[in-house]
Amino acid sequence: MTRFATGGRIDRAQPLRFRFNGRALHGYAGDTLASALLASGIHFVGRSFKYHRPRGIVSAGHDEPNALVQIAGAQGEPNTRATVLELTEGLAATSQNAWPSLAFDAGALIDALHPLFPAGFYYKTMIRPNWHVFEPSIRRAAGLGVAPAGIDPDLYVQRYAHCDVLVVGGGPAGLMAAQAAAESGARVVLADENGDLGGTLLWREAVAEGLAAGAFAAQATAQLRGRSNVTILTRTQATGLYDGNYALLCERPAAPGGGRPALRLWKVRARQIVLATGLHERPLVFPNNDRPGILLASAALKYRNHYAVGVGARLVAFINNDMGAADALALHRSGVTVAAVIDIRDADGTATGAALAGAGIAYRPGSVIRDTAGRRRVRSVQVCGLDGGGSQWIACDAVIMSGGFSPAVHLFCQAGGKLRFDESAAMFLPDRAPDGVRTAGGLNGAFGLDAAFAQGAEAGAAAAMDCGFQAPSQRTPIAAGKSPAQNIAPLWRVDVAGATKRQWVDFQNDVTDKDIGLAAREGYTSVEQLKRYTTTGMGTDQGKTSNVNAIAILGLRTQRTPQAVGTTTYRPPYTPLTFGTFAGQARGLLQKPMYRLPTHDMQAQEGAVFLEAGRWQRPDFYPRPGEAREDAVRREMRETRGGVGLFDASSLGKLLVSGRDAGRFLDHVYINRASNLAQGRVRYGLMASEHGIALDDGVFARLGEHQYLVSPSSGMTGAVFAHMQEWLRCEWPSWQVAVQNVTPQWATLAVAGPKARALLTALGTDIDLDAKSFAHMSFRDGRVGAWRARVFRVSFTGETQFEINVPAAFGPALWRELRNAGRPWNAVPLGLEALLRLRIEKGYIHVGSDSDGTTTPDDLGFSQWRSKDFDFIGRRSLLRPEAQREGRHQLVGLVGTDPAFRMPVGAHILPRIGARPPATAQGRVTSSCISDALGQSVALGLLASGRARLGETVELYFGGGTFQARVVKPVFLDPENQRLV
Amino acid sequence: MRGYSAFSLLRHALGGHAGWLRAIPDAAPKPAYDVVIIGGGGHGLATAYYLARQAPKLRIALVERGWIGGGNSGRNTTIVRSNYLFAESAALYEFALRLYEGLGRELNYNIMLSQRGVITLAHSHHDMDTIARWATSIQMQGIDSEVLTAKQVHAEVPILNTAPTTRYPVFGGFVQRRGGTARHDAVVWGYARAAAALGVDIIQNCEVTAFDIAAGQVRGIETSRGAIRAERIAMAVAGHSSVLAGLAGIRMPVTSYCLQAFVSEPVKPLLDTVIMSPGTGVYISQSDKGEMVIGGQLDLYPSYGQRGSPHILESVAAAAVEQYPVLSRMRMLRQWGGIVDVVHDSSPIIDRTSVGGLYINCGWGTGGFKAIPAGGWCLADLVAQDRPGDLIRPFGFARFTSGALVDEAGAAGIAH
Amino acid sequence: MSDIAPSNFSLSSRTGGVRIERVALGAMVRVTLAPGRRDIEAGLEAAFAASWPASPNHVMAADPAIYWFGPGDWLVQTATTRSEVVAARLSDLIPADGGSAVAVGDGHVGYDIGGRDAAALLASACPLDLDRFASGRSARTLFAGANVLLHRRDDEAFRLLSDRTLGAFLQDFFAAALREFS
Amino acid sequence: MFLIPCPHCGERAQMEFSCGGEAVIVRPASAASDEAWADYLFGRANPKGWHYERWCHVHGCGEWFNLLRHTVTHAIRGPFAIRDAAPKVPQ
Repeated sequence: MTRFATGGRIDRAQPLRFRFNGRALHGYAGDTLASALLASGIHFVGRSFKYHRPRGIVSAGHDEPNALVQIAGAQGEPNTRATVLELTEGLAATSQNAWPSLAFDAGALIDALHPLFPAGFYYKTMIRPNWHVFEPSIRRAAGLGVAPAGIDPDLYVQRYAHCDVLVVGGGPAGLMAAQAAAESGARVVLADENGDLGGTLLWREAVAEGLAAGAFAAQATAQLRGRSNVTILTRTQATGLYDGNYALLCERPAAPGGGRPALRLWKVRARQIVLATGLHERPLVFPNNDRPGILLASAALKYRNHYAVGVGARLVAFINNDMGAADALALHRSGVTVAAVIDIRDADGTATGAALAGAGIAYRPGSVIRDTAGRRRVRSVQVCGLDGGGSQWIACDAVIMSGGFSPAVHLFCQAGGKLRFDESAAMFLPDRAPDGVRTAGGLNGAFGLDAAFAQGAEAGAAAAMDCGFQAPSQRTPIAAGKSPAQNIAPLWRVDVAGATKRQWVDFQNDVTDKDIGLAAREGYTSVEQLKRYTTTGMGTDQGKTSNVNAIAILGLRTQRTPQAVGTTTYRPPYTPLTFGTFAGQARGLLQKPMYRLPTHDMQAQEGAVFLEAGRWQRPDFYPRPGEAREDAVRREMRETRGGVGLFDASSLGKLLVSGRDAGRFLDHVYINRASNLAQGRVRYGLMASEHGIALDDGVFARLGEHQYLVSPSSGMTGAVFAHMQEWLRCEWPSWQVAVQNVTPQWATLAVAGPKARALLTALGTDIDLDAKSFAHMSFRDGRVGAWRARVFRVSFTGETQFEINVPAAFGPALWRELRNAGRPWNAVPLGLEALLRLRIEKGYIHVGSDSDGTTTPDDLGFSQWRSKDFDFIGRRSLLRPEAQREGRHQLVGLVGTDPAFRMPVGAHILPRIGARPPATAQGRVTSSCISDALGQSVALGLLASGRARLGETVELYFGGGTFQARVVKPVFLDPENQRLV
Repeated sequence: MRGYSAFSLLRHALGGHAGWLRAIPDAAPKPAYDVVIIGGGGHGLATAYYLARQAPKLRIALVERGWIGGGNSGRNTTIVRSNYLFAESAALYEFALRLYEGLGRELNYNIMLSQRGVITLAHSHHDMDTIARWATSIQMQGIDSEVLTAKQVHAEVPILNTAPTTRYPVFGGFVQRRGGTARHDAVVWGYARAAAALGVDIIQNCEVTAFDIAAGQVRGIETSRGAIRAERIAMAVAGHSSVLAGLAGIRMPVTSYCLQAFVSEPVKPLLDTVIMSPGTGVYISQSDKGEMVIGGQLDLYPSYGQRGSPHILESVAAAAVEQYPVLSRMRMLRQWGGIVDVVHDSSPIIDRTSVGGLYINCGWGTGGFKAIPAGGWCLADLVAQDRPGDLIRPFGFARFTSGALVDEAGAAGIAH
Repeated sequence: MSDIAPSNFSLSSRTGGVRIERVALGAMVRVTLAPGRRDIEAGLEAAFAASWPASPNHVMAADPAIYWFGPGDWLVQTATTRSEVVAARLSDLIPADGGSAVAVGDGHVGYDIGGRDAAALLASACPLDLDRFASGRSARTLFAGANVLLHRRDDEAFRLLSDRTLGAFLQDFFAAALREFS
Repeated sequence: MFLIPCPHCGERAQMEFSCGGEAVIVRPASAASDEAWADYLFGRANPKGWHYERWCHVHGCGEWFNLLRHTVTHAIRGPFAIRDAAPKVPQ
């Protein structure tokens, strides 16, 4: 019988069935998997990472190094700590790192050969012939659990929160801190990892203000819940503290499913933070201290009082401080028999002995455990004096140990806090706190309620005052007996005659004191080097139970104090949290914002295949039944050249540049002039970065004397707007220019092709479309169909093209009208790919395809800037030697010798015909297509001194093969611009 | 180097491993050396090793402010590759990769070079064009690289998201099979052990506080452990290059940023290659221990604080989950930040400085680890010859005045 | 009016804690002034008197509603007048050499988010401190990574404005965010 | 994620801002030497400590302004107008 009939915080009215390694077991609501397993007499739950040693449950919280289990199913997960996993009906868990079974694990062979596998053995061997020979088997052997396949069914959400005072930890100190801060009127958030506030109040016997600790916690909780300025987050683990008192908290809402989130990530911005994160008990390091059944004293007491579970029928306690002795005594009194207490301290000067003897517990001061026995569960321990004498085996079925305590300083250090090692308390304590962070209770090394209450209240009040709130009325300190003293005599490892067996420091990663000795001997003496070389503290528990022991032992081996050795850097997260938590709702298309065209739905009805280009969803092509992409694209090109094509060009940017200095400003933004453009006219413009690199191209129109409409390319609108604003605000703040991005206001529908004018006439417009009165590169305002519109005559297709701008909401209707009016000429929707190829035939560049971050305007054939004597953006860079250098790669056209072979983009131009890689490339193909209009295979490319090599035939390399092409001017179709009339 | 082997392991096992020699010696500074190398990271230690090997007569010291390997050498995501776009870069990184390929045996230290392949993903047709260019350019250098179709990528990386609704569809990619990972600490320790064996004094916890410069020539350094005289001093202090060079009155074309990375809890093998996604900035691999190692974008403000912004971490993690849904229920174990020095063109600087006898190796940005052997070899050669060799000539200070940048970032959009 | 995102968009959580509705914004005019044109700003303040937002991040919620958008940058919205009329009236006050006033009503989408969980829903993806965001305040900020203007109309009523091109994205995100509250 | 004080909007989350790098770098006239131009384009103080830099409230009001920020602790002084010279560095 390991479950007590009464007591504990479990709900005996709610029995739960679960399976562990296939075995049917049961527990109660309120159990963790670990407490339910212990209640069934099971300690042996897993195998260690390296030696595959049998391992049992060590702790009762998130610091657990051993009890990691695999949860099955779609909502399963690897490496779950059984000590924090709430038991649920039908839960199925299995052990990890054991094959074929937990009891009989082939990997255990490693343990037999352990002398061959000291810390870092892999750095010294498997060097020849090379690592690849050994790596696959190492990989298979490594790794703990198995990542679940399939799509995660759970819902994850996030929530920003802001408060004056964030209190982390709802134990005695945290409760008081929250109360004190709340009384002053501050906005308070109190976070605690457990389902109920109270921390140790819930399972350590104590009395506060005449109430049992549990009742007191309930009362304090009720008072807090009554306050409107307090947000209580239970079941919430603080995982990270970042700059600016920004905290990440992970909440496990009760009863998830049914649309309710499984996890909620709180992003809390606090002006002040009070940390009351308590302490972790430390294991003792002694020979064979890793057997199942050997666990922390405080854990055994928590299992007894919180879960009504006895961890054994006959316990031996091994301690070096009074807290452990008190826990052993409490256990014994509560019905968990403690046969003996082994205390490394001499009896003199401690009341411990008397108290234990009085309870009928054999007390052995000045003694240590020199060895333990029991393969799958500890069976007995060998006790001896510090001189190695008086050896004696004591039978037991569990060992509880208390090696002192380590304050949970992790969050404190993440925030930038500094630590000091207190020799008398044998712990690293908060020393210098970062701005806006306070500590209270166990985190400060305080034992006992009165200190926790007092420190909590003081920290909470001070934090509120730092936020500008009035100090709460002096409250009478809460009566709760005198704090006990720890009286610790640290024992970092058992160093007595005959203590030959391995003594584990890091259970999960199988690091022993010998490993630390080896690392020290070989010179890995920095604590970070020790960690990396031995892997101590690098397990899923991040060394919560082992780090301080490792630091102290390294100190012993290198004649340094723990202070001198120092700690490793504490990094978030405090406890591991799933990546799904970070993703939250940002799944699939919700990852980040994406823009849609005004006529998106119409394009979908047209059968468009969409793709994302520069954050826009745009039609790539419009396949007809049985049509592949390439076929559809070439058909769209043909039908546009032969008749008329329609496309939604609304993604083209529209920046309204107004003000007295607008023209002057654009003269500085573009490499060519804007200020001499006539009103009503449109001009092509190319802008360079300050480094002289082609940044973007597009057109700009002059709307009025002081107003221009600038149209950057689709993906670049935001960047160009930002570019303009930065130069205006930072470099030319006195210039009178206002820039406004009005892109979303307009639907821009383009009509391109020899029949474009006819289509617009059919649709009906009061604009005179005659080429003489409405020339290419100009715009008109007027009525088109039923709408007032602004029509631009520009072209990216090389065809006569009208771009009709109407308020975005009218876009769909206008599209419908255009389709109807276009019937006589079989007007087709034109996809992005066809558009990008039409412009190739015409030799229009596409910045980002035909150029990259190294291409200058001159490389692309634009030298207008040379006529500008003033200092536009990028000009000075264009005067540097490199930009003037002979042999720069210049834009050229390429005509393939095989008209049916599309020259692949990325093909590189060989130094001479017949040359083969490795060779210095002369250039490359930047964009290409098969031109049905010309019956040729054409491409744009960059070629060294290209403009001087027209007519030359070059050989190109791609994918192991080569082909040839003739170098021509970068325009293939209609060089005389007849089609643009 | 010798001394490490399965046999020696067995022999020492019988002796309880009590007989192992010190691998990482800790020397005390002497008053004078021929050459002092500042920075006990991979580049500095490799410099010490190759210099000692090339010029056995030189008295060489390496000073490290903290502990060796404590900087970016111990914070990176351990990726090695040489698939760079420009011939100048490819030559340098390929030299590094070739040295890596023999390094474990040369140093007699298992650096766990795992040439599992590095796949670069394309998430659009335009990306595919970029990648076709990239892969071909590398082939033109005579370096291995092949373009993969979407089908081939998914076959090699089954955990990629194939849902039609994914924000990051995979259109294909390209792979450098010889790329992969190496154990970063082992590279540091291996070089340190080998350099020490060649007589280099490796001095830890020794911070440089000033340079002794007279008539434009460096004479020595002041350190937290006293003055050290040397006529030739080489700096390799990634992240803090501006600060150290500043002590010598040199203004650098460098900005320091924080780059974040994180690892998951260890799980059984899921991913046997290294995957980079320039489009989303996410790069990922699985360590031999089973941890998924993930890196992302820079925090784009100057920083020496080794903590990045959580919202950057969040967006990288979210993008990673979107690309690899299996991560959703896996836990992040540890996150950290490293300070990288970034040059406008994302290419390194290895050159003499305006101070005689003072040399620098910096500006590797987010990609320093993969270059360690070459960075060390070239800096050693520069110190020995006092003039830049062919490999590093394009990577000098002169490019900033001439404009002849090696703009990997501008051309390829990413340079991890 | 057909649209990139259903204009009749309306969602409520089953518990009724939050309700999201697409609103017709009517006419909108964006006023942008060149830096240093205090003279024009003064003219506008005079013309609109009390209804011109004196300080940043405020909105005068009468008709016309006038949002402070940024330095020298305002958004004027009215349900009762056509945007051309408003634009014309403003243009009279703004000399062409000093700035612009143009209709932008078609460039925006607007959503009313109301109910006791309205603030919580916004807080799921907006970094603004909504406890310190009083009625009558407005702010340009981020929601789900999108640039938005948020306006608190009263305790449990917010209006969110964004680019029309983001309407579909925002509505999909609202739907996802709402799951938490139903 | 630290807070940044916008001159108009007050303290807002850093994610609403973009950093424009070192402030008040004087742009040389086009007559400048290649060396002077290179220093303008590439030379940066990049201090470990207080840094005078410019930021834009890009996801807010759009304003550009200067800050004094400590590059290790991210402590911040300011905001300052874009043309203001660097203030005294705090002790």
